Amino acid sequence: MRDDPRRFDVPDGRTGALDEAGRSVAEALVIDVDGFEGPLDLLLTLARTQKVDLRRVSILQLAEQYLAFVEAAKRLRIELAADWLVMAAWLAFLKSRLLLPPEPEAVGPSAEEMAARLAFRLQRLEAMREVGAKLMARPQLGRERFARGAPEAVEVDRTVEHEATLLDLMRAYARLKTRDDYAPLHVGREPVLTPEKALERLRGLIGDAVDWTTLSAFLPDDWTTEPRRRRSAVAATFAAALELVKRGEAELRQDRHFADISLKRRSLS
Amino acid sequence: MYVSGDSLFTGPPEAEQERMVEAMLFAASGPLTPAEIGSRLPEGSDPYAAVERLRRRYEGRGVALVRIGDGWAFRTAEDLAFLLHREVVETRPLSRAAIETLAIIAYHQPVTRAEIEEIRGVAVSKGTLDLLMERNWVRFGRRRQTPGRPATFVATEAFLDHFGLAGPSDLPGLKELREAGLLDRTPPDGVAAPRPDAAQASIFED
Amino acid sequence: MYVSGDSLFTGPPEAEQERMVEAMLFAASGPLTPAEIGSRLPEGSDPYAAVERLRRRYEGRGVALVRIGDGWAFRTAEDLAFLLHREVVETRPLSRAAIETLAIIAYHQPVTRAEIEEIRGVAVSKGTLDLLMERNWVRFGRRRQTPGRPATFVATEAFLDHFGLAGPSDLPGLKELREAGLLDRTPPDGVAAPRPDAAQASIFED
Repeated sequence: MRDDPRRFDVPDGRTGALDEAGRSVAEALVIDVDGFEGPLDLLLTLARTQKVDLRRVSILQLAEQYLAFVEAAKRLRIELAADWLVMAAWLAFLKSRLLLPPEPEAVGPSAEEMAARLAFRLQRLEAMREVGAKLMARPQLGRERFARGAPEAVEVDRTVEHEATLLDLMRAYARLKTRDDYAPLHVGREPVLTPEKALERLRGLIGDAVDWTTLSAFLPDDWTTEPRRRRSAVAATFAAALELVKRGEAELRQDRHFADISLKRRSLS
Repeated sequence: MYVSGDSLFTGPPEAEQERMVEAMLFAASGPLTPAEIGSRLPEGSDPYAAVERLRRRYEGRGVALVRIGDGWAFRTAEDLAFLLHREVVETRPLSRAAIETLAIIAYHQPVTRAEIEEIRGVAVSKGTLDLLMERNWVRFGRRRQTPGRPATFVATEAFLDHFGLAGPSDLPGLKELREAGLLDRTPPDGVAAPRPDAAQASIFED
Repeated sequence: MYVSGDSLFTGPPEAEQERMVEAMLFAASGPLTPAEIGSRLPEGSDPYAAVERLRRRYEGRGVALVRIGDGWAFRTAEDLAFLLHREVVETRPLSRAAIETLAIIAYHQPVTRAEIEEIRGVAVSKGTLDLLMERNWVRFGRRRQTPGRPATFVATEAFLDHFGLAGPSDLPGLKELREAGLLDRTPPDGVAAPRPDAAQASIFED
C-alpha cells in the first residue's frame, strides 16, 4: 500500500482464527485473484463475508482473512503481485499492533487510527460502488429518456459589415499622396507604353477601322488619364501607326499642323 | 373511433395515451404514422384519437403537431420560424485596397475605374468596388463622354452620413491633411490638385 | 423579477414570450440557459419567468421541461421509459472500473487522478478516463494549487443531462455521503478508535 511504505515480513501464514470454511473461501478467492481490482477490492469482498454492516466490520478479523488468502496463494503456488504482498505486510503489522498493548513511546498513528483509516477506505469504496450503481440505474438519456429526436437547427445568418472612420479615409488618401512623393524611390509600373505593345494592340484594332478614326481612340483605356502615361501611349501608338503604314496595312492622315491624326485600315485591292 | 366502454381491450386512460404519443413524437427522428404509433402504444389504445387530441392541445403553441405525408411530427410554429434564424453582424475593418479606393472616389469623384487604378498604381478588383457599392458608400455616376464611355463612380449620401460630412467639399483638403501630420511631404505640383476633367484633355496637352 | 408595468422596455405579452421559449427549447437538442434564451427574445422579455411558466405548463405531460446545470431542456417524462426504451446496441456497457471512476469524479469533483487511485486502491488506466472523456461525461477542471499543480477532473453538463440530474447537488445519496464524512479526503476527526477487543463496535460511533 502506497501510503504506508513501512516494510514488514510477510507472516508465516498462521491463521488460527479462521476455520476450515474460511480456508476454502480464501482458496476460492486466490483462484479468482484476477477478478479483483487490487487488494482493496479483495478486502471489501472479505469484509462482506463478515456479514455485518461495513461500519461494524472487525479489522482484526479482516487482517486475518487477508493473511489466510495470501497463505492460500502460497499453498497453491499462485504468484501474487507486489502490491498484494505490501498489503499483507501492512496488515500483519496492523494485526500485531492491535493484539499487543500499545507502546507508550511509539511514534506515528496508533493501531486504532490505522484500523479506522482502513475501515474508512473500505466504506468509501463501497459507497462509491453503490452510488455508481445508483447512477447506472437512473433513466439514461437515449435509453429511457429522450431529447428531441429531430432538433431544428438554428441557422446563423452571418453578415459582415465593414467599418471605417473618417480618419481611416484621410490616412488612406494621405498615404496615396505621400506615396506619389516617394514615387521615384518606388518600383512601380513604368509610365511607358512600348512601341512593340502598341503595335500588337493596333494590329488587333485596325481591322475594324474602315473609316478614319482619330489616333486617340486607339489608346488603351488605362493610358488616357495621367499626362505622362498618356504622352507615352500617344507616342507609341503613333509609332505603331507609322509601322503599319510602312507595311501597307494602314493609312494615316493629318488635316493640318497640330490637328488630330486619324488612321484607317488600308482597303484591300 | 375509440370508445373506451365498448373496447374489447381497455387501453390506458385517454390523457395517458396522449402523453405517450406526445413523448413518442417528441423523441422520434422523423414523422410517425398512426399505425407506427399504435404499434407502440399499449393494447386497446386509439392512436388516431390520441394524435388528434394532441394536435388540438398544441394549437396556437410555440410548436405545432403537423401532418407530414402519412405521418405526424412536431414542428416550430410557422410564425416563430424567425427564432430559428439568427442574424449575426460582424464588423470588420475595411481592407487597405477598399479604403484607398473609397478615398480616391471621395476626393476625385466622379472618377473612372481606370483613373482609380492610375492613382493607386495597381488594378482595382471588381470585389473591392462591389463591396463599397454593397456598403452603399459608392454608386455609379454618369458615364464619361470619352471613347468607350467609361462608367464613373461617386460617393453617396450614405457615405457622407457615415463619415459625418455635410458634403463632398467637407472632406479635409491636402492642406488640412498636412497640418494634421498625415502628409509628411509637400506633393509635387501637378499632383496636388485632382483634376477630374484631365481625361478630357487633348492628347498633346501637358 | 419581471414586472411588465414597470419595465422600461415592454416585451411581447407573457403568453407570446412563453410560446417563443417553447419553440426555442423544442428546436434545441441540448440545454439552453436563460441568458441564451433571453438573447434571442425581443427586448423587454423575461426569460426566467417564461421558462418557469413553461415548466409548470408541461408538468405531468409526456415531455417535461427539466433543469440541467445552468440550462433547461425538454426531455421525455421518466415514467414513460417503459414505452420508449431503446436497446442501445452500439454502446458497450461501462466496465466496473469506469463506473467507479465516474462516480468518484461526480461525487468528489474536482478530483485528481491520484485521489481517484487512492479511493479505488488501484491505478486508473488511461483508457478509463479516455472513455469517460470521449462520452463527454468528464472533463479537465482547474489545476489543483498544490505542488506539481495536478490536473483535476470534473463531471460535465452532458453527464447531468445523461443521468437526468438538475445539478451536481442532485446526485443520489450525496447528502448522506457527505454527512457520513465519506466525501472527505481523510476520516472525520474524532473517530472513536476501535479497541482491538471491541473491533465489532462501530468505528464511527460516538
